[in-house]
Amino acid sequence: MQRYSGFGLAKHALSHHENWERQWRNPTPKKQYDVIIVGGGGHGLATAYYLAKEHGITNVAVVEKGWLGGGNTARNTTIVRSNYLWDEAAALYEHSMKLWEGLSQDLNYNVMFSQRGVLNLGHTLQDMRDIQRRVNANRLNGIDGEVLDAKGVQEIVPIMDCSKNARYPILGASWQPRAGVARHDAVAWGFARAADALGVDILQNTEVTGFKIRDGRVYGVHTNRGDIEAKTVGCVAAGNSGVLAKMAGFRLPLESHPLQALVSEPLKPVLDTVVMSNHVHGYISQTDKGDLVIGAGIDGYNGYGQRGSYPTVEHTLQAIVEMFPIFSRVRMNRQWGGIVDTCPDACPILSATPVKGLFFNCGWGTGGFKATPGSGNVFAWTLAKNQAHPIAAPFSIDRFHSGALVDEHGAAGVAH
Amino acid sequence: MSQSSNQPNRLGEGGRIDRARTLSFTFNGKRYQGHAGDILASALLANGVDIVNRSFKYSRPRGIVAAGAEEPNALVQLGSTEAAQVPNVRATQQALFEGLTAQSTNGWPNVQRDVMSLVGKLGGRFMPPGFYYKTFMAPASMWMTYEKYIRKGAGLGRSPMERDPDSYDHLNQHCDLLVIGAGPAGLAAALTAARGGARVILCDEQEEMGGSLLDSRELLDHQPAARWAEQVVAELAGRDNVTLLARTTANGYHDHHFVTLHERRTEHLGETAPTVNGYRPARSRMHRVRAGQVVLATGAHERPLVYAGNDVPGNLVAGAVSTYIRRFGVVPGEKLVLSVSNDHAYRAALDWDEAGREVVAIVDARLAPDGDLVEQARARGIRIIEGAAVLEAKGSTRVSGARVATIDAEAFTVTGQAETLACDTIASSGGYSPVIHLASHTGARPTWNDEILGFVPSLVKGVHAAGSARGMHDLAKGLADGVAKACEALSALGLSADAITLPQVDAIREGSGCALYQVPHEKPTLRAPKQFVDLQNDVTSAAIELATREGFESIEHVKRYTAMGFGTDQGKLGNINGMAIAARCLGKSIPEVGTTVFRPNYTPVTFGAIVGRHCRELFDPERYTALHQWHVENGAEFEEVGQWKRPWYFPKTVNGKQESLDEAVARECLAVREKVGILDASTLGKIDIQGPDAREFLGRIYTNKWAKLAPGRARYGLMCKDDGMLMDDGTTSCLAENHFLMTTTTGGAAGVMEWLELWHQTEWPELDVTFTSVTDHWATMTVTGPEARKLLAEITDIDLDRDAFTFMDWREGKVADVPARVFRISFTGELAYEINVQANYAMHVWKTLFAHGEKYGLTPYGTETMHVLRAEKGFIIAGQDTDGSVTPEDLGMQWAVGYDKPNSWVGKRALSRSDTRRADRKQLVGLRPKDPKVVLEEGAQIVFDPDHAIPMPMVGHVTSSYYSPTLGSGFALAVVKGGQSRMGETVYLPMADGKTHAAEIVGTIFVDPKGERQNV
Amino acid sequence: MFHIYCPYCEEHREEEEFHAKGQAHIARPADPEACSDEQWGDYLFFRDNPRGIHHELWVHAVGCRKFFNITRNTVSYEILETYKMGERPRFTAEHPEGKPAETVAAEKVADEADMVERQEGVKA
Amino acid sequence: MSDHTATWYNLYDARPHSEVPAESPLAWSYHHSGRPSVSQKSRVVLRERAMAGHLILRGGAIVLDEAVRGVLGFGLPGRPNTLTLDERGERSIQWLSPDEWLLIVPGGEEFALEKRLREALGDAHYAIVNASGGQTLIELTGDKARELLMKSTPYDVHPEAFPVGKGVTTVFAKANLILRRPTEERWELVLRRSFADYLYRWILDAGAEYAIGVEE
Repeated sequence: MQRYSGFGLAKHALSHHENWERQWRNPTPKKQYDVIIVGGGGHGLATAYYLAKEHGITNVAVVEKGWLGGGNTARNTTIVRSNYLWDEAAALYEHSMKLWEGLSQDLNYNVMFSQRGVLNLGHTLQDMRDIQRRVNANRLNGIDGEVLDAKGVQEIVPIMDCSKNARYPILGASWQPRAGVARHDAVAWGFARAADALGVDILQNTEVTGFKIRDGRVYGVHTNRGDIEAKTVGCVAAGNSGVLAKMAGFRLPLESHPLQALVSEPLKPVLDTVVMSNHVHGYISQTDKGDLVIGAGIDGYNGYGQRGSYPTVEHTLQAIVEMFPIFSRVRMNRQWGGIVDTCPDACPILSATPVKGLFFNCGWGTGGFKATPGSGNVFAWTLAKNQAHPIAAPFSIDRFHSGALVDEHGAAGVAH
Repeated sequence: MSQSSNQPNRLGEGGRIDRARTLSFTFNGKRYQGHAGDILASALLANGVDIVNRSFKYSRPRGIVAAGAEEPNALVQLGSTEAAQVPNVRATQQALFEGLTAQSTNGWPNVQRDVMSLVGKLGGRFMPPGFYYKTFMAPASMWMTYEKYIRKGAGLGRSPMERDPDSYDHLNQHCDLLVIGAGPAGLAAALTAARGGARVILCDEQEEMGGSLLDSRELLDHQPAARWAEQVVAELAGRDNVTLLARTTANGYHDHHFVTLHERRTEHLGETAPTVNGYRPARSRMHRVRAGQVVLATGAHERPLVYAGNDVPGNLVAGAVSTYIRRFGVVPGEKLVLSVSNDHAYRAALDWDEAGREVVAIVDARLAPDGDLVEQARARGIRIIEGAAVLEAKGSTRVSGARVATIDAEAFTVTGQAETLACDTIASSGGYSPVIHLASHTGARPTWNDEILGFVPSLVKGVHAAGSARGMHDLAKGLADGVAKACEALSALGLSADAITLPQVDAIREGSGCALYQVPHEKPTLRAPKQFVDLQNDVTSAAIELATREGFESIEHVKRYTAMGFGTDQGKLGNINGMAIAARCLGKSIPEVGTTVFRPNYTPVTFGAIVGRHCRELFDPERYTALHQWHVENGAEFEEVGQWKRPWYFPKTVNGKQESLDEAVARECLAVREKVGILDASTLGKIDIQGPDAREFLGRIYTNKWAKLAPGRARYGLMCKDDGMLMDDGTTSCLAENHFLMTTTTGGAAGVMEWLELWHQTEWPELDVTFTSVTDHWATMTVTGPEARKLLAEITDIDLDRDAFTFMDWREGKVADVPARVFRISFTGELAYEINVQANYAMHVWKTLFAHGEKYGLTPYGTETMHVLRAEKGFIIAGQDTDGSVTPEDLGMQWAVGYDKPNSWVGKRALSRSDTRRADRKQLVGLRPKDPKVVLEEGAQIVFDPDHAIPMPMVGHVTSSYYSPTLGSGFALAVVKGGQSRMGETVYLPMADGKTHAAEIVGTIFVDPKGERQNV
Repeated sequence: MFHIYCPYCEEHREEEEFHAKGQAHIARPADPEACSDEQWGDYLFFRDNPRGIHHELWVHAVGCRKFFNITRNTVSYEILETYKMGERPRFTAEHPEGKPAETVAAEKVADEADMVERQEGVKA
Repeated sequence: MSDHTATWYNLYDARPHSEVPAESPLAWSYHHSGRPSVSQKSRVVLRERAMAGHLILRGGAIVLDEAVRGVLGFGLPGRPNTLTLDERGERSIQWLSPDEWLLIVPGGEEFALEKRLREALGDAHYAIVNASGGQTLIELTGDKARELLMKSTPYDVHPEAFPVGKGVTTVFAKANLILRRPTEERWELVLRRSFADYLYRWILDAGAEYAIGVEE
């Protein structure tokens, strides 16, 4: 792999950029692999990368029906944080956070992980109780965080309306300084390039049309480019997980919903941190290009259309203008939707399935992007050892039968 | 033609402006003049302003390129005051008004001499697409510092820093037919449907309706096309069944023909809305339109050619030249070179020539062009260079020449020797792309059409594209298409319309165009001077080529890697060219590279317009009880509970100093425990339940038993979801054999009501029972404390004797002459009466209680005191002491679980799952801090071993915690793993300040454990 | 924003008046106590989540407050039909163009018999 | 009255019979937000019809219709989303759902009416709920009333879609209410008490453009 650096960039500039290598190959599918990953988004590519890097399993295919990183990786609001309430979820997201912190160097690809801090606002006394509970739990789990009052919030975000006149005055917030945002596309590309360099075949425009299953064991997949065999198959297909599960003959405790986001026109920097509010339903940050990136709520119905309902966008912008009245004259450039696969407890599934050798990594709901490296890392471990990684173990499908749910609705909320 | 004295490029006549009305405006601090009817862009061009902005990445000088929504460069910051600032206004879409103040969004110290341009010039080659992914990685700790500097270059315009002085609103519209675009096809469609009697809305984004007819050379019925447009608009305006919306952009096409139309109501009048009849109207208005059918008559955008130096001011798209000349009487230069691949663009040269300026040459990529316009140009003696194109524009701040040579478009090579033509303007045209954005919003993928060299929309049911919007650029055909599409649309609705008589078109014969996107250069693309594809984001042909070399092969990858199409113009000019370049690099056809997907908005929309009136005090409803006025007048501080404003506490002012929360609550608590207090409990949800099966229903929906509750009695009940987790609680009273009154938590009221209906309608429709919300009908006041009986006795005819009216009874009678139902229910542990009266009389009853209550020390208390008092008694609050993961058993409320009820009530089965049977579940307990002065933090986490290293195993948390003035100490409710079997054990609470509190696990009842006080 | 025909109000209303309530036709097991943990978990949480035709429960929350069913394509969002509680869909994954008329008629007869039985069962 | 009625249901007159001051749900709003006066320029006029009797009727249409006809002299509306009025337009019955109707009668009549209806209904499956304290009725008139409604509700208020005699429950701003059109010129809005102030403020804000006036 051609290493990237400032010096390298200068050298290429002198040769008119004519000698850059491909960032990943466009290989022909082999007949057989050790592991097939279905889904070439951030999580799938990360899984493949860690399989190769940490477990020496390089004979891996990532099968992607469209273009890599084209699903929710390309459609989210890029927030990365780990201040989850329950131990199980906190462990998973903090594992991910630690990987984020060295990711650009590990991948030799600048994913622009910007630890500018995340505020989760509280507008009611119950919000504040929940915030205190979560921050206390975070602290004892070794995750950074503090509880701020309205004055503390105002100091960090001077442009926000922290007055008592607001319809829902801001009473305080949780503040995780290590949290932030990253450049979403670069995460997929960085993992793809690094996985490819270790020998992983990334097969784009390759759609899985069925699973090869015999005696309750998977041994490959059917695709529009022919059959591909492997004794271990990991499905990492976010919104489309339910469709894949149906092909394999079982159901999942999932519903796929539209989740919308929108951006303003580029503005000169005005907001240097990430602000999220579950209560008034909106969250916002500003990219390095100047766009305000705004997350909307999830629509109540199932949808694979990558579109949601307009009132959801209205309510979101009402919340943003409630918090930031000065943005009233700013203009909204674009909106879009992703397909989020949500579990009843707002936590993911990292699990074996009724089919031996077939594993699913799904159900991330609104919180998938921040988990990308951690999810891939523990899922790779699980696939490599055919046994749940200790961090992944609580996220088995079995919990929906035993009742041992990890209810993160409070911490996940609308906000990611 | 002569020219206007102080506007060097203004023609003495022509155009649709009002020369009698001169308007002054300021751009980058300099004053200029324009005319009514101008847009800011035309006024700037009239004044010879070449550089209107600096580009985003390389800081190159940029001028006006287009005349409409597709303009990528001419973005300005509008506003003379801080509060009126609007970022990124497109000068081509901003009407000129007196006093308009605008600035370039980029350029420092100014747009003429910009320091950053040095960076662009010197560093440009070090900034290929994706360069930041490849650098700034070492050392890892430095990224935040690098980012700080990168961010300094971010953004175009700036956000205002003050509150918006304007308001916005919404108008919900419904129509049979929505016609978007008032050009020839749209006008024809709207007129057809209007005469057919349908409800029609016609909108157009421009200042004036008519679209291309306003600057057309063609005649309709032997008169200028604009005249026909005026006549049609006038007829439509006179019809009751038509809503005409000019200055209105259809910005988003949502499901089932819901379309949002953004109407700029005052932006042509001033930077803030002017006062009309003493009222300042909404600055802009969002029409939320539900249409039966929709005709998209959105026209087409001209595609510029991609050649070296095509971003230097003085490069325009050909159609814009015609628009400026014919609509605004402005010629944007002296000497024109026109580079084209089609006939239609010849209009620019003819208009230029007629304006009396020099057409240096028309450079046509085709070998033998022969349409009517070509012949007219030849007849005027204009030089036409065939089989050639402009390879490169010369000049830095304004075009100074055009290098022209013959080319082989298919082989992508320059075939001849280049010749440099001196000129100050280069106009180009590579063809016309239908405006398919709105159709694309519906999820329908557009398809490539080789004949028109563009994408045409795919259409979902009920959407019709007409005229240029589907590549039908011929005027006569476009008009007829509008009529046909209107008829089709109406017949789909079961309505009908007759075809209207269309005006006669004096046809202009046009030959076919050729495919040309990127013009070849003598040097390979990566070495040639920059050829811009997306001007706003500084994306060049070289960037696209490099992206494809690096493996970015899907057009979506190319766009994301280079940022092509991600600007505020969403690539209206550049996307197709970019796809063509990617296709060339990959050896594929354009449709093989992908399709182009557009998302709302078509053009950016002010947040305020989307928000409408739902802001400030109208952001969300505030719900008040019937006693709200009293609370306000008596100084209550309020708590948000759902949408309700509930009194939180009633601080008194003593010696000029207002009590703190703690002081007020301590006083209120003691008043209740020692004398009598009163709470407005009207917000509790109340549901009237009637029917022979009401009792059966309650037994299924609550965890506990209801079979034997007698009329006149009340009972506390728990409600679970079918996963066994508590969802709500409250008391339900038996009013009569088949008649119950259920109460719910304040926040849970609506959810419980829907929950009851869900089970009744979907699972047990055979049960004869009805539910009606009476939350608002009854006002509820809780009078509680040792003196409650004495106080109430003064104003009621109900027998309050302790044996006649026992705990958990309810009685009817009069309170303060008002019929009331009084419930002996206690949430404080004290003697308590909940008085329910019809809400219209509540204030009278409340005030009467106070009139009689003074001698008993009647004290109003709020939610905070209520919380303390109930916690002292171990009463839970659903949603505070529970969080959706707590069963009745976890709460130690087995007494409220009817294990032996005959039915499998909601939640029962789940209680026997393996996880709900675990012994170490978190269970509700009391906590008594070892240090009585300590009030534990709500949300504090509990550990067994305070010396354990981080991560510490947490075994629970504090759910409620207060200082109890009755106990004289802090106390808390908490959930602790296996807590119910750990009574007396010590747990620890390590806090953020480094202190660790110790507390003893105790029962949940802190005051009056035997419950004697409420039974007096 | 969807435009939804309420089968009780007998007219189209805006989506703002409705709430989606998940997959339709999920009947609570008749005897929950006889269910295994797995069966009970399946009832509570596991869903079809199809890409394409989906039967879903909605409530006309701001309106007549009645629950009813919608058959909707989850990709195009086209609503193929709405129908009352207790009725069966005409459009299904097997019959994307609609069931044959005789099938619909036969189902109706069966459903009515079922309903009578249920009512009488309660009375008895 | 059948024996059952008394023991099965709690029939209760919540209206005092002595002179007791009453406050409509808009009392606080008038006090706090004021009442802009009606003038020549007022193109929308708001008037509250406070303290009316509001009854919710539940049950089967045929049985209820018979009882209502017998008691009130006019029947239930036959179609969804419609209302019927007595000859003087003082009493109305509105369809709310297939088994639910709203009766609005002059204040003070509701208890006697409920009693008579219960007598007439005997053992039938039905329910009656008095909601008089929980809601109030306001009227909007004026040539811009319809446009004000268009600002506020997604429901189509065009005369073709909303003829005289129609009534619906729908979204209004961020609350919901009952919207009806008893006569050509008059729109009626039935507001829930706790939302009344919000809706009043909304209507004044949306109506400022039309110089809205509030009748005393």
